[in-house]
Amino acid sequence: MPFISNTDEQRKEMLAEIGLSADDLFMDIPRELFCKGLNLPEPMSEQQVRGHLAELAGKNYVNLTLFLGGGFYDHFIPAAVPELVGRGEFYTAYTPYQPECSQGTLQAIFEFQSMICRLTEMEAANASMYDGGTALYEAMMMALRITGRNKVVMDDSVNPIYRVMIHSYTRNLRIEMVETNNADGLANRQTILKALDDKTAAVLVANPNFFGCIDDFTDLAAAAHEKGALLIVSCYPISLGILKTPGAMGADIVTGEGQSLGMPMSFGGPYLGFMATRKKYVRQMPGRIVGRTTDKQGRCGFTLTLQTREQHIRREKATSNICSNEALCALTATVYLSLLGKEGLRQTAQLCADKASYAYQRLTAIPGVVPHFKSKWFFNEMVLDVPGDAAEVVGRLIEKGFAAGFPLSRYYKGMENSLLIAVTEKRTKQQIGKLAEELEAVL
Amino acid sequence: MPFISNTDEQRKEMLAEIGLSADDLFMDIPRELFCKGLNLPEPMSEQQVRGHLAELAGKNYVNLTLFLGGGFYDHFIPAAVPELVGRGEFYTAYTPYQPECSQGTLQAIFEFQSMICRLTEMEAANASMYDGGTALYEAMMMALRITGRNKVVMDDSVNPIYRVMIHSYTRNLRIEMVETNNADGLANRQTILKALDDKTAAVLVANPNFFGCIDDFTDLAAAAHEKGALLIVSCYPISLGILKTPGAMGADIVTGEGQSLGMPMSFGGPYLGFMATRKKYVRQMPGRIVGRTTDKQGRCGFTLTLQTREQHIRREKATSNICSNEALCALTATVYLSLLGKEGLRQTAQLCADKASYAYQRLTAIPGVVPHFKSKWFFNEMVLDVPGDAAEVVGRLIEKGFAAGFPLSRYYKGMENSLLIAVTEKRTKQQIGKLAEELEAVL
Amino acid sequence: MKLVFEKSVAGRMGLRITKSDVPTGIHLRDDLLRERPAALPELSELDVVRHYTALSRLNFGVDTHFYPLGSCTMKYNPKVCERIARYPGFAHLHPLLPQLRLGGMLTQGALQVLYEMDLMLREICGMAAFTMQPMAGAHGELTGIMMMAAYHRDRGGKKTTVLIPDSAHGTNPASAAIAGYTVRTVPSDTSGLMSIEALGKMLTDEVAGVMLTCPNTLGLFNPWVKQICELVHGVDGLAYYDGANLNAIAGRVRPGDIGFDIVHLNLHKTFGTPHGGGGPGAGPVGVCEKLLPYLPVSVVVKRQDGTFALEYDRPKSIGYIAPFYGNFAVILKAYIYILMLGREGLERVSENAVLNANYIKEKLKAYYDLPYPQICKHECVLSASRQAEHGIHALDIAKALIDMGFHPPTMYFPSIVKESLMIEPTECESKETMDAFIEAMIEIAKKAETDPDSIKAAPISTPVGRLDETAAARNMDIADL
Amino acid sequence: MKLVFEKSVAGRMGLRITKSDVPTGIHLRDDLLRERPAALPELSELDVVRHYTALSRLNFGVDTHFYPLGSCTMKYNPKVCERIARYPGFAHLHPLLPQLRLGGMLTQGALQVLYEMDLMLREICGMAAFTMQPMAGAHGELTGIMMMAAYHRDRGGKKTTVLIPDSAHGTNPASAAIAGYTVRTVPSDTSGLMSIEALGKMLTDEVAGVMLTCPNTLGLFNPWVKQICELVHGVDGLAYYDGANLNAIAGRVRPGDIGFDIVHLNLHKTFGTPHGGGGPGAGPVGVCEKLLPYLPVSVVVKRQDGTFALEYDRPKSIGYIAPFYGNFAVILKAYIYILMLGREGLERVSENAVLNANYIKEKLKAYYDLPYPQICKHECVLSASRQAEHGIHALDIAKALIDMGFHPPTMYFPSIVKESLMIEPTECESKETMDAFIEAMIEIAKKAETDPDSIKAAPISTPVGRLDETAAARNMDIADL
Ligand SMILES: Cc1ncc(COP(=O)(O)O)c(C=O)c1O
Ligand SMILES: Cc1ncc(COP(=O)(O)O)c(C=O)c1O
Repeated sequence: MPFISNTDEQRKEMLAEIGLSADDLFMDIPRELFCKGLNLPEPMSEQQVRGHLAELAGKNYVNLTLFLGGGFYDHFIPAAVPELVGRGEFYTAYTPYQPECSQGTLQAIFEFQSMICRLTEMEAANASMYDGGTALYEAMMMALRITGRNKVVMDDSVNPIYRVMIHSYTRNLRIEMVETNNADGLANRQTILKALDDKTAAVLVANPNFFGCIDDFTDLAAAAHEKGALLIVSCYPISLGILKTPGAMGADIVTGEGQSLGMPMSFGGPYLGFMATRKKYVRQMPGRIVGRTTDKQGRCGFTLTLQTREQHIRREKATSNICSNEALCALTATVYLSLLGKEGLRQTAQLCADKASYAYQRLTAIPGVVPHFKSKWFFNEMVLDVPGDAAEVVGRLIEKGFAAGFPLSRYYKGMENSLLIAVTEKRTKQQIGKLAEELEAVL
Repeated sequence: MPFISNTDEQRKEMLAEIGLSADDLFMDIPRELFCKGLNLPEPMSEQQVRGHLAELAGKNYVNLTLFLGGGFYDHFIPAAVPELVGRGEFYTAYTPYQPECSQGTLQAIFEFQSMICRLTEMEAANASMYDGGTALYEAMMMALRITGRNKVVMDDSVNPIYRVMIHSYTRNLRIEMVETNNADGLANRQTILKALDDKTAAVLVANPNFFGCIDDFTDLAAAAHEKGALLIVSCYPISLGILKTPGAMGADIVTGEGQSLGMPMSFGGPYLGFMATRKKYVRQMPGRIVGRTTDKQGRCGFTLTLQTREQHIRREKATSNICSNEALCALTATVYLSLLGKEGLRQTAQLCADKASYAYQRLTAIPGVVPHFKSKWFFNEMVLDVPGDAAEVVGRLIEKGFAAGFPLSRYYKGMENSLLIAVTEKRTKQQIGKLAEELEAVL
Repeated sequence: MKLVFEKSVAGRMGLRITKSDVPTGIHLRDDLLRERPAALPELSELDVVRHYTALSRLNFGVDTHFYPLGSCTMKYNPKVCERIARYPGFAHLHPLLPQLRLGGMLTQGALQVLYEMDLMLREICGMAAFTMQPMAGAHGELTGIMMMAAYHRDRGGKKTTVLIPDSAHGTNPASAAIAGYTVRTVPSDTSGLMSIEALGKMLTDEVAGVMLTCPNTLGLFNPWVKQICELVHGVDGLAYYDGANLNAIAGRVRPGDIGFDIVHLNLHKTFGTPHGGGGPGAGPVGVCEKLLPYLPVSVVVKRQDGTFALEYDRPKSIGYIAPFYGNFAVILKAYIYILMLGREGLERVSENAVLNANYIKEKLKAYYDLPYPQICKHECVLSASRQAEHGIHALDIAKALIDMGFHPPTMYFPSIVKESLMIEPTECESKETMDAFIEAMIEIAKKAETDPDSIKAAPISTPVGRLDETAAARNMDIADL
Repeated sequence: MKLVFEKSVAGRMGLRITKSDVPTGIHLRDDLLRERPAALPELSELDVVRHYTALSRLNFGVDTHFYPLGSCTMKYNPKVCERIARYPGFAHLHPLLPQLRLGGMLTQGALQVLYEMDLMLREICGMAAFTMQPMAGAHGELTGIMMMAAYHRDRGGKKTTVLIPDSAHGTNPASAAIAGYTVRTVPSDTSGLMSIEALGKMLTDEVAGVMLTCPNTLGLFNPWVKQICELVHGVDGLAYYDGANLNAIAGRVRPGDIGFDIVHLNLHKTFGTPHGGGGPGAGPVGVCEKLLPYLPVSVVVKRQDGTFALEYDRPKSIGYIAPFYGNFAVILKAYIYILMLGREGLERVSENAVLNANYIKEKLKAYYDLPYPQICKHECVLSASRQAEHGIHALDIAKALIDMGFHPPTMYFPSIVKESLMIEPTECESKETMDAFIEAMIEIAKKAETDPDSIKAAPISTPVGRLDETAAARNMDIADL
């Protein structure tokens, strides 16, 4: 067996030494519970699995030019990122319960927490959540605990995938969920303020929102706080290279999907949820937290801290049930952000915005293609209406080698003609031009 | 600049601290020697070079089914090999001049030397040569030094690429080169023994030879030794999983190409030359040698040794001019051999032989396709004659997706119909069958 | 070691960003922009490579050390799995592609992996179907409990409580609680198993289900497990199987055959995917026939024409619990792992995992208290209470092990054993490695009597010694701003 | 650490070999088979991974330490180059493909890399053409001298001698000698440069050529280099440029413009490819117009139709010196490196390399003897002779540096400087790193007077201390059999 070290010889020796037979090992299990052996394929050699999986990989169309986003983006990943994250010492370790022999993981997580705070301009962050959706859900639960209230107001400009997840998770909880309809692509102030009352625990919004539109929630933060509610903002970390931060807007909890920070799209995961908040709320925050402290000799070191919030100590009273999270993805983001650095992230964000606005100009120049919303302030994603069924149009462009965008009819009724188009720094002027030509051709 | 750490700020500081201006740095160079600036492309970003090189890689046809060998083979490489060799501590180090901080490289080379000895059943090996060809050339030079003679006998069943290399290298040296014509695919005893006299320094042969034929040189070793000459055998390491070793045959120097031990074909390099010999000849051996010794506390450690043979000490009197060799490739071979191990290498060699003989049966069953040589003893490569120009036939099969073999007319006149066909453990029964069908079809 | 921020030098750059090929600097409204760029470090690529390479070298991992962390199944992670997960055909696949018109045809390879993984896990666990979406074990628990709730809701029953043994992992009660259930704890009996009488008494009509880990966190297999499932079914409750310890019985006993209705697995434990310093993992959940309608959407199905598709129209589904199809790359690695083991492989896995655990248990029982002396499964739990009499606690033993080149076992869990040391060698480790570990443990036991101070001083070989955890909690220095 | 053989356990296997799908066990004549299988280790994949991971951690490398090894130009090796070299489109390309009928069309991407690399190196060095085949610097030297010989042979001249300065690297005389030439050594003058009078005297008609390293191994640029080339040409000799030190003048001065006829480069030095613990490298050789006919075969050419092809029919060629086209993967990495630097990049490289070397030189000259105080180029050579008076030699300083976390400089080379320490920081290193190194060097210089024994005892932080080299040479324990 490839992944079993002991030889038959050694097994015999060991059994002899402890005076057992192979059958004894399982004698504590009632006979009738044994199965008759599994119907699984014959073991494959490494050579065979590589052949088999190369064949399956070949059945996935990864050569389409992607203008597909929806919260998950095709950003450039520097080669040094996987090289470093791929070091065995990182990925074959587990949760750093033993700090003295886990300083590598611990310091990296501490740096991650710090970078998330610096990106969002918040005071505290945790070691990671599963993804952007569960992070937003956990933020909502956290707000319920903090406020002791049970009403939540969420605008439908928040990623619909996250919204349906939250609906699933809250199905058995006595939570009053008010979902407001966006106002021309932006969080709907009118309806939100109407719903916001002193039973409200939190207001959930996103920036840039699912439509790519940019907003400033300073007003909502003030309004929420006035009612004793919290403002929760879900954000797209790359955009924070240039955009006003949730911290600056007065948000109380900030979450987001970190996939864009160096993780491949990998058909949906593993990704990276992150969460940041104000220091005063840390004890209500879910997930691992790494703190800086010292040893007896005064040497600075890092360790898991505030564990009394967690399931392994508080059990049913824990702030969350999360245990394994996305540590390696957090490391990936940390290395990615270190490589790009202050200026690199700013330039990358600017490039995304520039290329998106170029795409906007090229595409809206096509007869019949018009922006769906009035607000012309978007980051790197936009909603354009096309003549006819958007899903149809996308289908036709796939044959031309383009994943031209995401048809919104799936999540928003009345938007059958609307296409959500994302542009990252990887897209070239030429690709954008080609998309415009092909789109015009298929209309 | 991506690979320059200092900022303009720091450059200014440093210049100030040492009281120089930027121009001063090059004031020792006469003005007229400066060029007017180079005509090179604009710097590319990592994103751009990856795009550019992916495009170039796409212009190489790597999806042909390979029956192409000629001394360079398409063997399976376990994933763990590049993962381990790719650790920065290995590949960003240099020659282990400082043993205390280079024990990783040094022990690995010592293990490599040991494995080469165990494979070939010789007593001593060096740390590596550039490739199989220069290794054979260096072995010949070594024999000249040992015997103080200047005549060499080489059979033309030795890889013709190596033979032409040796001719180039010896062009300015007063060496009498006798090249014998193989006898029906094997080293030509008759002509070799005729040429072998007491002016002869060495006899050069190969096993398996370029035609894939297997031989036993015990007789030639005896004959050579009788005349005070050395027997030099070039070999294919994978074949030593099952074949009689040069050591057992009485060879004095053994060389070979180590590419098959875990190195990709990479369009010709880097590859791995290896050399082994008898203990008594070690001081005449070229290249680095690692030895085992102890420190003052009696701890065992490894260090470069017998350096008085080498250019950095002996200069023009050195046994060779080699300095940088193929250390990382030697490490690759060491990891590869450790993973396959005793049984894995045996099985792999057996598989190669089995699949080759299966191919032999399938292909010679085709009307008009006949073995070129009588000897039916070959390892994983064979010479078959086809009706018509072999080069032509190969051309036609390329269109069918097969690199069906190497036409021998390029190096052997009178072999216009001959094809050298190699089969490794990676080839499947189905691929071999398909080749047979396609070959029959194009004839 | 210095923080990455402390190594930053103003103006330094690690990556050249591609020059823009479009009109640049489009102007977004100033009030929508951040005032100053994010205070990220400014480093060269060399700086970054040295920093994180150096950090990696401060870690113990399976690739460098024996890592018998109980309940975590720290197997060797095959390199081939890492390699294949990087294939562009998988890594560059956008998850929304299959949701485009005809998009399913663009991702047949990935869908086949998910579909076949489901089939293989069904076979291994004896369940009717699996969802691959949960992103860790605890997430799987939550998903399972949500299905439990949906099932009961559907049948109009008003179930309020979930029963969990005191030896259970903390995620079990936490998961049941956040799903909206009241958690009641079932005590263990003297043999370390969940007390059947106690359970009997607690099994009322409010009980929605029981969460069981079998073998439990003491590494003990409960011979009454079938009867327990029947008891639970008796009150119309569901039996939940925490599969984190499946490695002990893989290929031999199937939770579904025993009578469990819901099973979650930890692919990062039983199926050899990397633990990543604390994830990412994957926690697929399997259910019995009657729970099929409640599986999360989407579900991968195979059409008559042999192609694969995603099914969303499932009215009784609990809905989305992940953005897409789970941690695909992790599932992919586990899929490869299972293919390489095959049927016989899985049986060898459990045989060797159990043999290794019993070997360590028997070799150490003379030196450490062994509260439950019977045959154990994949892990054994020792107690340092004998050493505690000399002031040497489980924690001290753990730290001493670090200096001797071993990652410590799990400490102080399960809490029903005082001074517990939970040792899980896994099938991957060799007799030589375990013998070295056993020797170290024996030496520590002796030192505990002869030279306790040296143990109290440990670790001394690490970049830092024991850290002041109370100060950490008090100071809350959790970010460098 | 234990040898891999000592970890072997009979019967253990690390890799499952694919079951044969053809009739197996074909029988080769017994006397053609080996008696017993090769005594290779028997290990699991985990064993192998732990063993070589552990070994790697015993090394200092550029990724882990400052590595100012003089004359070796230990630059940072960009990760992107490693990644691209693994692209299947390059790694899986069989070198014989282009030699098949129409095979050239199957490898256009690879041929383009070789062709464009030739063009770029021509531009950088001012030569007429390059061959990419030499597999290291010394191999390039040999190739260059072989062309020198072919040239003279062609012109019927009977040239017997090659002149080489005493400061030259050992490979120069060794290469000239094995090419069949008599080597005569030209002394350096008091300024550390090759003495022009001495050269003048030695320049007779037998002189085939002169091999020069410029800047030389003292890091000094010879202002008379142009005149030297003229002198050599005066006796109908050829001027050979050892380009191992090109990093000092890259993008500013071109050997070809100076008058050199033959140039070899070390891609693993000037062009950032990894040193691999002692190779593989690449040593392309450039020649002037009149030497073009002698280039090794094959030569990559561009056809009118824009496609690339290999040319073999070159009657005056020295023939094959490598099996194929050189160390392709290494050339590929250097090609990427040059593309990423571009024109301005190369100039910045030499500027920073020279600045860094002079910075270290100036900062240390108060503490160490500096035999040649003038401006240096990419490296500076200090002498420990002052410390030697206290019994602290270059070797001792090197070992002390190891304990302080720095790879030592090159020691005792060039030999014309007593107790030499040859320091080459390269442009990649930052002021912070160099300041730390300078501090360490100063501390050592002080300790040499105050506490020499502590330095004599170094290194103490390494897995082994100073090794008994004489015993090593005496015992010749060079293989574990
Ligand atoms: C018994 C048991 N159940 C559940 C879990 C939770 O799994 P995860 O950490 O993947 O959420 C663990 C993890 O240690 C466990 O040991
Ligand atoms: C000046 C000089 N010339 C030639 C060489 C030989 O280069 P290689 O080691 O690649 O053969 C070196 C290597 O250190 C060198 O420093």
